[in-house]
Amino acid sequence: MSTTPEQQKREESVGLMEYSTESLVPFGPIHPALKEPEYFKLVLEGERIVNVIPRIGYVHRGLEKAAESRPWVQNMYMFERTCGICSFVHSLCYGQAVEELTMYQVPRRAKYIRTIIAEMERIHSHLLWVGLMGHWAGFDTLFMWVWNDREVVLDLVEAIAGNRVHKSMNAICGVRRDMPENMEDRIVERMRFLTDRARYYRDVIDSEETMLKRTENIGRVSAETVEKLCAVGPMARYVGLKRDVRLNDPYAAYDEVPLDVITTTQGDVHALLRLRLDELVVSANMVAYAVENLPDGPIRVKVPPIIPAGEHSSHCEAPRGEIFYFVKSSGGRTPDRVKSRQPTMANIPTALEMLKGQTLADIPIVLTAIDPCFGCMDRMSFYDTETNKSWTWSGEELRQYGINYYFPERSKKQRDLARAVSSSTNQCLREDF
Amino acid sequence: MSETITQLGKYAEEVGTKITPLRKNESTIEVAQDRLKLFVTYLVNDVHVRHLMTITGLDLGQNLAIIYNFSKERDTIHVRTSVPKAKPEAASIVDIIPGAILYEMELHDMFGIDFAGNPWKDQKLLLPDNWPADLPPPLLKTTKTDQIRRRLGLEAAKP
Amino acid sequence: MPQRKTGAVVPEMFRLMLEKPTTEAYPFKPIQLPERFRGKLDIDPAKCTGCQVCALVCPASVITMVDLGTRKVGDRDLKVRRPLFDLASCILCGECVDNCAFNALELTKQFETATPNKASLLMNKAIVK
Amino acid sequence: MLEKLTNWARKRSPWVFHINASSCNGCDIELVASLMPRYDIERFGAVLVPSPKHADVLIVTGVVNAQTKDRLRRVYEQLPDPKYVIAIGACAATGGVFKGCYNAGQGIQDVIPVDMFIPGCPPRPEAIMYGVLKLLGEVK
Repeated sequence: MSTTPEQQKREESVGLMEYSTESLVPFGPIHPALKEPEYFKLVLEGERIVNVIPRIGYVHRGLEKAAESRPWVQNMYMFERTCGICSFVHSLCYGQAVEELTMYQVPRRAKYIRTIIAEMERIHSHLLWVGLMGHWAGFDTLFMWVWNDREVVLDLVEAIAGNRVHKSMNAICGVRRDMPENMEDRIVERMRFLTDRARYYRDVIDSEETMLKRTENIGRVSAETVEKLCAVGPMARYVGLKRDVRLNDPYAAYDEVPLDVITTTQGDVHALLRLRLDELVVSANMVAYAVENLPDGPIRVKVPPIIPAGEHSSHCEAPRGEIFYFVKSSGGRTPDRVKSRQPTMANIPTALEMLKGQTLADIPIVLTAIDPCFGCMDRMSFYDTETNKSWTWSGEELRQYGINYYFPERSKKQRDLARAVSSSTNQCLREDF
Repeated sequence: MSETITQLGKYAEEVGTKITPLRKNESTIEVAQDRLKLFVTYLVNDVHVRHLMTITGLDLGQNLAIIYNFSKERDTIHVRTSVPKAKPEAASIVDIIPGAILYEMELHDMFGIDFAGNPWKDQKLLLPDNWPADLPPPLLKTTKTDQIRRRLGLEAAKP
Repeated sequence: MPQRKTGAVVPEMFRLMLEKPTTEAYPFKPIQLPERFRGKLDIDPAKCTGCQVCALVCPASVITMVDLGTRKVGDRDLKVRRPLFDLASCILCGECVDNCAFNALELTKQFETATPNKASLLMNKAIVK
Repeated sequence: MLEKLTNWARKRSPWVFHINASSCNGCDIELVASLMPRYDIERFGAVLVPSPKHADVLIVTGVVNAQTKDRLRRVYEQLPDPKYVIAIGACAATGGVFKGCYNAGQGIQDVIPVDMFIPGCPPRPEAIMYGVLKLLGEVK
């Protein structure tokens, strides 16, 4: 990289030669199209990311404090609304921790219904994620198809629970609604359909060049690193760690429903795609099995509003990984302390590790790959340490940039842009924008 | 009782503490703060309990309890230690388990516990940028929600 | 492993072209809602006794009890209270419906509740006689 | 009414910018779902744009916390006039279930003026579509 006399003078005055190639890229937090704000400070060396510093908390609302002043049952509805994608499993995990304290047994039928809803949630979450991966890779056909198939499972959820997103199905020691009558055939039929679709998408991502080019060999991390960083869920399974709460510490009806834990050692973003689609097939089979073998009996045990004193923890496998709740009661109407840990929190260190060494164009792919609450990559603002000049890219522009980086033949104008940018100097970037 | 718990129980006796079962797969071990790092090293290297689920903080009045929630296969192991509220300083375990970094930052935000050795300990993780420096950490029992809301400017002006 | 190529989705694209469109006709035609759909909360003022159980169980503090003076029952003065619903913050969980001993509350199938005026989401049906 | 409404909608093509002011994602995915083939709000010209500077309508989801408050106001100021704001969900209207949490505001109308509230937790895609169309009906 050639430097102008002016730049050299600057470098000398700063005394750091590296500064000519390193630039700081604030990433986030407000993003136009989707999802939760998050902020990452990226240190780039030309085109490569060398370091990432996270700043989360844009969605911090203070639930753990609020839980201390609300009754046990009301907390369940509040924790359910921690996240709109894996909402059921939050209330399930909180509920299980409280149930341990009450010493009441959850009826077997309730456990099966919980399993059915939790697995349906996994199917919907994985489909949502596959679609988004398609979107960020510049493959919008897949995005539209997958989200259309997602409506299938949402319709079933709505028929059972009455709402598409927040199911409000859980009660302490049971579920609030029974399965509707005469739904078995419909559910099994729809699950077969989803299984076929998942197998088809699996073929598509394995053969379609658009997808392969963007995902293969991206985001490689070694298994040891992942284990040390305590990643959970698919993020641990894609490097071959068999870390799944459903298998390790079965809750609800997972000890009775046939479960197949998928792991792969391929260890890149493409592996995550295949892994999640395979898991989807497993989940669909589990739902079909649970519906066909649903035991009879009560669905709920009435529990007094005062929960005995004690401490307990519970962990569950959410679509993105393990979630953990710790509950402490002092024998009152409200909890003494509730601690919740979401899977994205556990996966962020791994995501940072995955980002290192990637190019700017891969940021959306890698950050979506951990299945965060996904919008974080939607708005970037660039800050150039040389000129103190900053500019911003929206997520859509970043997506375009990523597509052009990999498919420069798509348009002449954008090819020029891609070439200019991939020559990896801040100088070029600055001239273009 | 699983092999892991038996092995841990023996070690716990050696260092002068004991393992208390909470339920079938859940147990708690009390460890003094100055022995914690040694214990976690033992846990990771010798018993192969490598998955740190999270670190939980508890306000116990005079003391703050720090619970390291580990899991290995079926077992959940809570390693419990405490620091005085007046001097909330603890040793960071980031050099043993790098995945603990965000959890320690979270506890720093929520309880004001200072983890010596955490490279990012002075950064805010969850609390807003305009969090007043003189406001006590939010999850202490003495901190009132209304007080925080007023200071953060979230309480709408009363009509 | 299938062969790598671009345009692997083209056959499926043609197949989908022959299927009927997936897009719903809403808002030109009403939609089919499932039986259990949880829509806007409604109250039957005739059945409500003002026991305030709904106000106690509501997670989103939607319900406040309004004092409507007193009523003479025998030789005692009983306070008359009726619930006021702030439907703007209703999270449609149905906890109040489950807990109402008099079946006065109901989650209807109405979902077209968008309004420019937040005050119009206050439901005082039970108060105005 | 409906016919008039859709006529207006057809005449105009509202460009929408979505901002998540610490929402739980529930309303966000329903908003995205309403853009998907099944509901297809793009029939009415509503397009999600990536920059507030291109948008006519600002869609806000979620409670506003101390961290997103100023950012929301800044995004709102970047919208060219005439601008309209739609608040989706119970949280955006009043704080919903998070009312009283230490880092949750009491709805976005404390920060920016709101033209349309779509209550629900979360509202169905049809409800979002109804709200957007109603807003378009009231414009002019």
